[in-house]
Amino acid sequence: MLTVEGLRSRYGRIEVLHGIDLSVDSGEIVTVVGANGAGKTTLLRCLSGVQPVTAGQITFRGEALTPVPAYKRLRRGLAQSPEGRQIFTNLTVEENLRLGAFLFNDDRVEKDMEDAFQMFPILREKRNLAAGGLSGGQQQMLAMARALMGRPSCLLLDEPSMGLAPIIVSQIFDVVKGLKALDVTVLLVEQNAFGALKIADRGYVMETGRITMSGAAEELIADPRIREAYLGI
Amino acid sequence: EVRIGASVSATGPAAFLGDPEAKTLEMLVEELNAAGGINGEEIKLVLYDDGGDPNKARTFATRLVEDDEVVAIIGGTTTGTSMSILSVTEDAEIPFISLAGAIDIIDPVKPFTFKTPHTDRMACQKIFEDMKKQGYTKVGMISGTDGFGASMQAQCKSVVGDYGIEIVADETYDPKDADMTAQLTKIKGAEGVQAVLNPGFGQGPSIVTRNYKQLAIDLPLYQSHGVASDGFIELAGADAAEGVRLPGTALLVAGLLADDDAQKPVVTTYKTAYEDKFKAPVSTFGGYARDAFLILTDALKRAGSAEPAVIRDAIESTSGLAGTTGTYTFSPEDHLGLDLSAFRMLEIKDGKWALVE
Amino acid sequence: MSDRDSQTTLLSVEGLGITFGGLKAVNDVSFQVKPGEIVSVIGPNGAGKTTLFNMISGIYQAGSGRVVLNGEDVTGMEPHLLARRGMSRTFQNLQIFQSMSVLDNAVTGYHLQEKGSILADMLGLPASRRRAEAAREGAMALLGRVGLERAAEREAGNLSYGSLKRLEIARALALNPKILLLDEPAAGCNAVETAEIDHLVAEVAASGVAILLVEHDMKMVMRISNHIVVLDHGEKIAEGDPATVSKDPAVIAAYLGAEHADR
Amino acid sequence: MSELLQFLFSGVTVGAVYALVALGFTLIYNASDVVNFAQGEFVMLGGMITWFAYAAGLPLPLAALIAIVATAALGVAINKLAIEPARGAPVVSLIIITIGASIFIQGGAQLIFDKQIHTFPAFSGDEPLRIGGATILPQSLWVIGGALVIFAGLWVFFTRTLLGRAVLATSNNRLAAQLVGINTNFVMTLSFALSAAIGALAGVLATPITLTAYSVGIGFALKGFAGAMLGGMGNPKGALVGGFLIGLIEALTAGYLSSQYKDAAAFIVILLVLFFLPHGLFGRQATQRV
Amino acid sequence: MKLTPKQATLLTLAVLIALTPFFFPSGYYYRVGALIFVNGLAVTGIVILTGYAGQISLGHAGFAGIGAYACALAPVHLGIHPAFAVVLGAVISAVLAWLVGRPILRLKGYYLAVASLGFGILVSMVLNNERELTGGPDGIDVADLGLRGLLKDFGLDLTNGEFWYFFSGLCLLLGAWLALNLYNSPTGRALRALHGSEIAARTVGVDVARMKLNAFVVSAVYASVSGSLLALQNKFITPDVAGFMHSIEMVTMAVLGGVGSVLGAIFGAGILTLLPQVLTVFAEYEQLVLGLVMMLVMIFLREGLLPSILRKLRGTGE
Ligand SMILES: Nc1ncnc2c1ncn2[C@@H]1O[C@H](COP(=O)(O)OP(=O)(O)OP(=O)(O)O)[C@@H](O)[C@H]1O
Ligand SMILES: Nc1ncnc2c1ncn2[C@@H]1O[C@H](COP(=O)(O)OP(=O)(O)OP(=O)(O)O)[C@@H](O)[C@H]1O
Ligand SMILES: CC(C)C[C@H](N)C(=O)O
Ligand SMILES: [Mg+2]
Ligand SMILES: [Mg+2]
Repeated sequence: MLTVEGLRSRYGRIEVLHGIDLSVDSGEIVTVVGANGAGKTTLLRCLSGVQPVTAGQITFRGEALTPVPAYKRLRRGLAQSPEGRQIFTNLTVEENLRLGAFLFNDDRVEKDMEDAFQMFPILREKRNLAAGGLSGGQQQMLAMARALMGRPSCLLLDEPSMGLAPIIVSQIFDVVKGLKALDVTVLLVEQNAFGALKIADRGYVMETGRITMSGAAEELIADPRIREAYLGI
Repeated sequence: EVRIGASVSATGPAAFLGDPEAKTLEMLVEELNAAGGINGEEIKLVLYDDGGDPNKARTFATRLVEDDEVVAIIGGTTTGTSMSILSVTEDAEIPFISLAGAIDIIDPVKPFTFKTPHTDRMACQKIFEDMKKQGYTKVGMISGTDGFGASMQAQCKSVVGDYGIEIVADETYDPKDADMTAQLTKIKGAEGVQAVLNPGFGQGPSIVTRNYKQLAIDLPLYQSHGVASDGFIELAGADAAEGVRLPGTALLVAGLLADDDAQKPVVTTYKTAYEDKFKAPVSTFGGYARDAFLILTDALKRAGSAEPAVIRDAIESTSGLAGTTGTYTFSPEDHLGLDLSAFRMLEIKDGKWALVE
Repeated sequence: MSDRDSQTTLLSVEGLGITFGGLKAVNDVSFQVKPGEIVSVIGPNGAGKTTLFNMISGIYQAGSGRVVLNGEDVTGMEPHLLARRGMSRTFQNLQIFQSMSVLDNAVTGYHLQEKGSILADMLGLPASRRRAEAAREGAMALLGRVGLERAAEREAGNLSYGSLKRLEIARALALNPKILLLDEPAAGCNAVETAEIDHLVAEVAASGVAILLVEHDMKMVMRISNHIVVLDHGEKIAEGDPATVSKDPAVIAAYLGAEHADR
Repeated sequence: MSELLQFLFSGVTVGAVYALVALGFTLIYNASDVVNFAQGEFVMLGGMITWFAYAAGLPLPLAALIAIVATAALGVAINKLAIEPARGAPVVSLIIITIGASIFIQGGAQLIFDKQIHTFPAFSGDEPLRIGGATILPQSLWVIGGALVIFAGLWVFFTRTLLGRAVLATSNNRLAAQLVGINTNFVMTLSFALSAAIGALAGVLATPITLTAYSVGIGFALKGFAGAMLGGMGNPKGALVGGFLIGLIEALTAGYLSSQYKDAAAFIVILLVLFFLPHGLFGRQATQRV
Repeated sequence: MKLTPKQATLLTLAVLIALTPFFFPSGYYYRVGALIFVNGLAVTGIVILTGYAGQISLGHAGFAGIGAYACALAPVHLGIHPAFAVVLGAVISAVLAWLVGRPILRLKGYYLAVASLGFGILVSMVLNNERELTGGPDGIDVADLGLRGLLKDFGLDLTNGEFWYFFSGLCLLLGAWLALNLYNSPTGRALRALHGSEIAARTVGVDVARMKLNAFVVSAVYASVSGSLLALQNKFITPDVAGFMHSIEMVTMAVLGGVGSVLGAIFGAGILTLLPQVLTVFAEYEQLVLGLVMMLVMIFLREGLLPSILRKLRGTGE
């Protein structure tokens, strides 16, 4: 579904991704873990097209993605819930969600919005309030819900559990797991590596801009190096 | 080669004035050189556009004096730029002929500074003279807040008493304003007002004139020489401008001048040449530049030297030189060289300028 | 765990409340913090934790109630005046001086110690230079403590999210506070990084600084808190030591979820 | 009484012009947070191009249409050639770009056209309408009507259409806007085209009253900016009310106090309003949680 | 020995000021140089206000006007020496900046811009309208500073142009030195911090309102002194000095050159002062070219001319 080969990217003169190879199969949940500053966010930004790629290939459903501008990638089925939430603070919660479905103008928009409210009831309560007034966790929920409004076939999640209450964290992981049934592919970046690996099929470990380890999720959880460096067990 | 310097406001708020000035100077130099120059020497005009900014004007004056080494400078479209230039030329002792209105430029007389337009004080006098003749004793004033308007407003207020006239309403407007009905309504309501005077140039007076008609004020309206060009009639609308009076120059009524009028040939030649070349009507302001150039070249011819002091002396001995504005006679005590007779009272009749007897 | 009653109170929150367009974001919340103590505020998303912090630190005007710091009523006092009285904080939504270097970010934490008059600073008087130098050294040491010494000269805006969180902590510590408010310091950090922050916080508390902590990482909260206040819908629903609170059914229902109840 | 009415007429006439300029500001501002200081030049072009085409013998409506379309095209060009390539630059840099564009357009206009003052006939004649002892020109009604129509259009656009919200989204968070599939470049282009067209329309409607010349842009930009800020930048309602208010304050001050200090009165009112409402009359403070 | 950025800036400036006259073909170049320095001084104030503290003012020409008219009026009406008039102007500007700044600095971004614009317009309106006192739009003469005569008595005979070149250059050096000291000082850092995040600055103890006011007052003094120098140099001044266009010009110079750095902003002042002089050759196209240059610089060198060029030379960043 999604393959990345030899991906390099830089901020100014400083290269932060030094050749990433990675692939996600259709319907799979794949997680990327790594320390602060490893380059996880940069990787996702490259995939959604808001970060220039200096070398390498991104292929999505058999097509080269690199030349496609960011705003067209959602049309291809690629949605992102970005780091820092990036909601439209001056617009209402409902407007945020509607803009999430900017590409669509059909009855399903209402239904998807209803689903989103089902998933995060607090958003329904706040639907007519400026999103900037939401609490941190509520904004995180909104970012996730908005990404889902885009009806992605592949969802890029950058630390979706950040700032969420434990109850909601498990709920989010349940949602992600549930996406599998809907045939949505997920690339999940998480600091909650334990939780992420538990729901993922496979995982990659990233260190300073390189993939240093990869494998099935159960293997990684069992790997002592991972347990020590990322799971703190 | 004789170098003549010029700094005018070909752009900026006074571009309306400076643009024809610049064009006139360029045209005249071309003509003169084609005719063999002065005493066989070619004229080189170094022309700068100061954009109406006195600070820039001063820099250009310095540049003309120090770098371009000109023998004399024409310019200063506005009073502000003229004052800036003259402090440089006076220091450097180089003749300067200003194109601006204010009396301060040549009063008190400065050794190297001259000017061609009548002073705003003279315009006031001319207008009040006419008002007095009509028997008006109470008038309203509405002036632009630009240099020209403000200066004329002040001059008029200082001479008005001499004519037994009282100013019963004194309003102003910003040159960029789009509507003056509020001020005019106030003037209209002033006790006993018999006529209205509007010192200003640019678009303001046109709008005043239109608003005047809109409010159906049936008092006589006097404008200043600041609007003396055909453009004014067009902008204000012939209808609204009908009956407006102002002190103008021979240039506007070239066709109406008596054949024995000394200014007639000068005025006609300039008008034809300018209008042929630029496809635009002449204006009084281009005429000021025309006169300045004439005065200077005339003096250069007589001086036969590039020595600034000699040129200055030659200008001071100019006598009976007919220009578009009037007939100039300078002296060491008089650096304006015009008297009230240079002004002609004009009135707009049937959309055209006409002489008031 | 120290005996909570034996010490004098440093911060006392008394009946604090605020509303936003009809919503009681925080309602009648009271608790106390003593020097050297770590008090955690937990609760569901939108419970009012950050809002509570914002009132205590003078960013929001409290609608009702009082904040007493060191015996002084500081309700509604400007943040910079609270800083002078020893209060310092970090933010859930990062507040970084983006275009300044990482080091300069940390040095601003020393503002109160180094500041002089603008004239002295413009003239570059030796006293003003000396203070600046001292601040710089202190800041460098703090960057070391949060593991950012190698990034000192980088432009702060270029750091990754997790690094910025730690930079905020360093800057807050630079104030040499009596009480430190941390809003989700471990968000965006993995388990190992969280443990590092744990140690840092415990260390700071051990030096006598009172700590008020908002955090969703329950392992961290349970590990280091002396006392926990639980908010839900702006109200305090429980309070006590970690063991008590984690067994409280209301807390489990509202916040922890069944998963945690098992342990 | 008729005096007061006359002052009010004067105020709304001028105010409508300011309001139109202020409305022009809102679009670009809402799409990019940039106050486009070249907005006044659009007004100038509306007037100058119409005059030019009219003087060349075209019928007035056609001349006006040409002016509006040409100005809109210029707006697009500015966005494509100057704003888009500078993406990511700080807002002050973008402002300087718009100031540069303004100087550039002025420089071009004085070359292509001339430096004289011009006008063209009013749409419905010059015969003033008499109402309660005061008079107003039919053209004033055109300008006032224009301002109201544009306001209504923008109001519907921003509150009722998804595209309008996409414009707001673009300025609020360009990154996120792209992520939800908004072509932010297109949104910017559209905003510039519409803003320029609104500006040109203002020029077309106002020129028979205000006259035009290559240099009138700055004056319009300044007053329009002041009006927009008074009302609250970005809000069409604010632009409308702010523009009219400034016109009225000027007229009433000129009528009852001092015509010399009427501009001062406008700015003093702005300062007072901002003192109590730091985001203008209708502006809202952006909610930014920490 | 490696120079600190501050030393490098001052040295560059000093060398430029001292050495360029050797290449001047005529006295006119001294005049242009002096204008650059006078503008550079005003722009240095903008660097403190906008570059450091991030506050935009579109009314700083108002302070330049106060400085200029202090030199025109005080010697005549109060009988004080022009040199003291400069100080008086600076004091009045500072007091006024303090009074005006307190309410308006609470405003942000464009709202601050429009409020400061209003202030500038009020000042220029008073200068224009109070004809009796200020001479109105036509301007007013300014007394001679007299320093040149004094130098002459000491055997240093400079032309007017030369004197103003070196004197303004010296003033600029002093102004730049003060501004550079500020940059890395606690106050400077606090200013830059509140630029980044007001809330964070407040919580680390920065009295944001006072700091902004400090920056506003200091930059007003810079503008005032610049206006004074201009008036004394020209010996004649009009209200244009306080006009809106002059305010815009100051900000443009600073941003074009690089508002974050003193040398950059002065560089910007140099470019924008020189450009019209160079462009006189094609006067017709002057505005066209000026506008184009402004756009191109901001598009391709968005941090401003100097910082972008230096960055390219050093080879860091994009
Ligand atoms: N805008 C930027 N400019 C320059 N460098 C940047 C920028 N953003 C990130 N970096 C650098 O790129 C590297 C990777 O950052 P990235 O944000 O991708 O890390 P991350 O793995 O997502 O970290 P975290 O877990 O903290 O979010 C870091 O060294 C960071 O400092
Ligand atoms: N400025 C504001 N405007 C409107 N509502 C607000 C504002 N600030 C807070 N709220 C509301 O108050 C409630 C409490 O928010 P707060 O940010 O304090 O929650 P929190 O406990 O910190 O949540 P989280 O764990 O998600 O960070 C939320 O429902 C939020 O929407
Ligand atoms: C009408 C002219 C005499 C105006 C003059 N050039 C001035 O502005 O002073
Ligand atoms: Mg990240
Ligand atoms: Mg919170």
